[in-house]
Amino acid sequence: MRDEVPETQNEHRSGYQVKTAAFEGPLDLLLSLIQKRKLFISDISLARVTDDYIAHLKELEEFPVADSAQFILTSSILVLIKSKSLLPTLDLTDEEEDDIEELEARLKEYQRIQDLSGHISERYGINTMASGTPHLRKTVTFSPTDELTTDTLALAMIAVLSRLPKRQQIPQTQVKKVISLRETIERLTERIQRSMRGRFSEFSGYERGRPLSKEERVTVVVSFLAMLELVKTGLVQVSQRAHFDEIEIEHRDIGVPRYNSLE
Amino acid sequence: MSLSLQSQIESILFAKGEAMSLEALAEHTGADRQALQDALNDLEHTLAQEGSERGIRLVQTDTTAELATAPEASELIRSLNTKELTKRLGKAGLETLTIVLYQGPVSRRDIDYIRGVNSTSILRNLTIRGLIEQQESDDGTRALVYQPTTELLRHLGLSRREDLPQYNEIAGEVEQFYHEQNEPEDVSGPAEEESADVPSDQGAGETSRSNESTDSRTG
Amino acid sequence: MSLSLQSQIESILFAKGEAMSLEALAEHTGADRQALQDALNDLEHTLAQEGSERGIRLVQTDTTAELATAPEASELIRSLNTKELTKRLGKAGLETLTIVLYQGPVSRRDIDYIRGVNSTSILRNLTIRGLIEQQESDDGTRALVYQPTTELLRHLGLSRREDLPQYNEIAGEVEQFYHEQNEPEDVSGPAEEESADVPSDQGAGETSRSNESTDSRTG
Repeated sequence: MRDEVPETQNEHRSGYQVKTAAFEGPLDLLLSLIQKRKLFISDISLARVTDDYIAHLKELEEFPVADSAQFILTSSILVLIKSKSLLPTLDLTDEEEDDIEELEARLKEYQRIQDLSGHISERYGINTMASGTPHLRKTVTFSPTDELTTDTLALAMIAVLSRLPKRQQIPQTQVKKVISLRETIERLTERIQRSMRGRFSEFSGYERGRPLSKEERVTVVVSFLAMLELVKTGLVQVSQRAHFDEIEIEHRDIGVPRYNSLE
Repeated sequence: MSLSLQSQIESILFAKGEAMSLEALAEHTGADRQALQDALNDLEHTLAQEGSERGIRLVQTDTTAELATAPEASELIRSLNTKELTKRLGKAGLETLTIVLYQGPVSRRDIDYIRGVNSTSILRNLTIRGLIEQQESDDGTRALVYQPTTELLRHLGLSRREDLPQYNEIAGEVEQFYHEQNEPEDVSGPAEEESADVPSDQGAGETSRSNESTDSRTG
Repeated sequence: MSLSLQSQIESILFAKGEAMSLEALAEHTGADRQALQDALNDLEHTLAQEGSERGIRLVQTDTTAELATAPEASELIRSLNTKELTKRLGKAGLETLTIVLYQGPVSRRDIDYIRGVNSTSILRNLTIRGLIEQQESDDGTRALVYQPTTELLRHLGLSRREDLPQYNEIAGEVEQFYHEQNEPEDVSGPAEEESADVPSDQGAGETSRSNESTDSRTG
């Protein structure tokens, strides 16, 4: 296995830019990031595009919230993959392994659909077969049925109304609170700058061994993302004595080691 | 494209659905009159070949040609006609009719949009049954809109449609639906290139989400 | 009357001038489903026979059939200017149609799962355009599934979706993909519950709208 990390960083330095085109969703975005680098779908390529993906995540505030939740959820799996690539000895639970496998499988399936869609776009509207014309009776004859009563019709109208698409009612504020990466980074930066030292558990709410709710899990993941982001920008340095031990975060001035310092 | 001339003629007559002058046929196929006449005769024979008669036939006059159902099928077509007029309207038919009643005059586009499905075929059937009728909108757009027929209103015992049950509430709810759909932030999420299908939206055109590339990395 | 069953079908479909359900065809011809399907296949072959291709063709889905002009005649028909132009598809529409064509009948849930986003609005849009339709699954679950329509096939110039490139090779593998997934993730967020969404269904049925919470599968 090649060492992916330095290359990723080089691309950062060269100002690798990610376009926020109209991505259909997290799978679409991920796939296009992988294809842009001419990679195959694998845990390795996923680890390599994680940073680009996260760059997008920061713009999520401008996305419709319903989708941004999906983007965030996918990012949490990416972080697992990335963490594993940085810390090869990291033990993942069976459930986490499954999530990673599933993401890969979904991406492959999605890629196949995109490939197949080439056949459709190639043909659609090209050799169109025209429909015919009705040749049945053309003279109008008033032909009611016994279904025609005002009550039946009113019921039918109520059925129509009940099916009108409703605006999506998502508890927006709640979702946003949980997932705002930018906010978390700001909170972190401020806190670390104030104390010069911090613990991961203090701002993420993460405690080893305590089962997390889904919401908490997202918070932890976003905090972890935020921490990686700060490491990457050289603002902090992190250390961990042993696996699963508390992660200590330290403010620093000059950037020396980066991701590697996690270990 | 490698269709024989007789098959080209068949395509054209099928799509047109009515009698066409030989002149127009010659023009569309680019064939001269003699070749055209030969091809028409060939087509007529192909369709009526003894032992393998087809369900459609070519009907020719000196100046026109037309496709029609085979005479042997006339019984079948008659019963099809009767069925179309007497079969139950069913849920889809009733719903479409009721939208025309409560919302008419209303365009097919609006009906489709409210129901979430394509209503072309149902509207055709309701029209043949004399329950609704198509006319030009009088709002100056000359768009085609559907109205309930006076026979239908009479049959339902309504002197005006405001007498329909819950007329005001229902009309109000549909209004609100339109209103909501036309606000910028709608239910559609990022699938905006399809927005050309919103009824009141006149421009087709692709909506491009133009979040420009942002180098979001701090530092 | 001595028309063969395939010619009777041809007559009926020609007269109808739009897609007809196999159910209605069986009813009008009095043929049982197997005989009907055989006759439809015969008709398809008769019309598309190599060397003597006809100007019209049969287009079939699992549940409907329609006559249409031959794909080879599309240029010619375009010059007639009688038929509306095909509207463009956006990316979301293209992906969704691909899934429905290669994998339909397929539920919204499965489409959401493959695309990774909520497809409610694009599905509604494609349904309104008449390119896909929703129906109850015939596997006994009465789940709502999406199917391609003959209209979609006509736009693609195909008599049946099995004629799509790679169709057969894909069909088998897909089954496998779904079966590997124990529990498809619901990316839909609070959207309509499927069970109420069949407009063409004749049964009344209460509309239940339950807000499913987004199933967050964090790592």
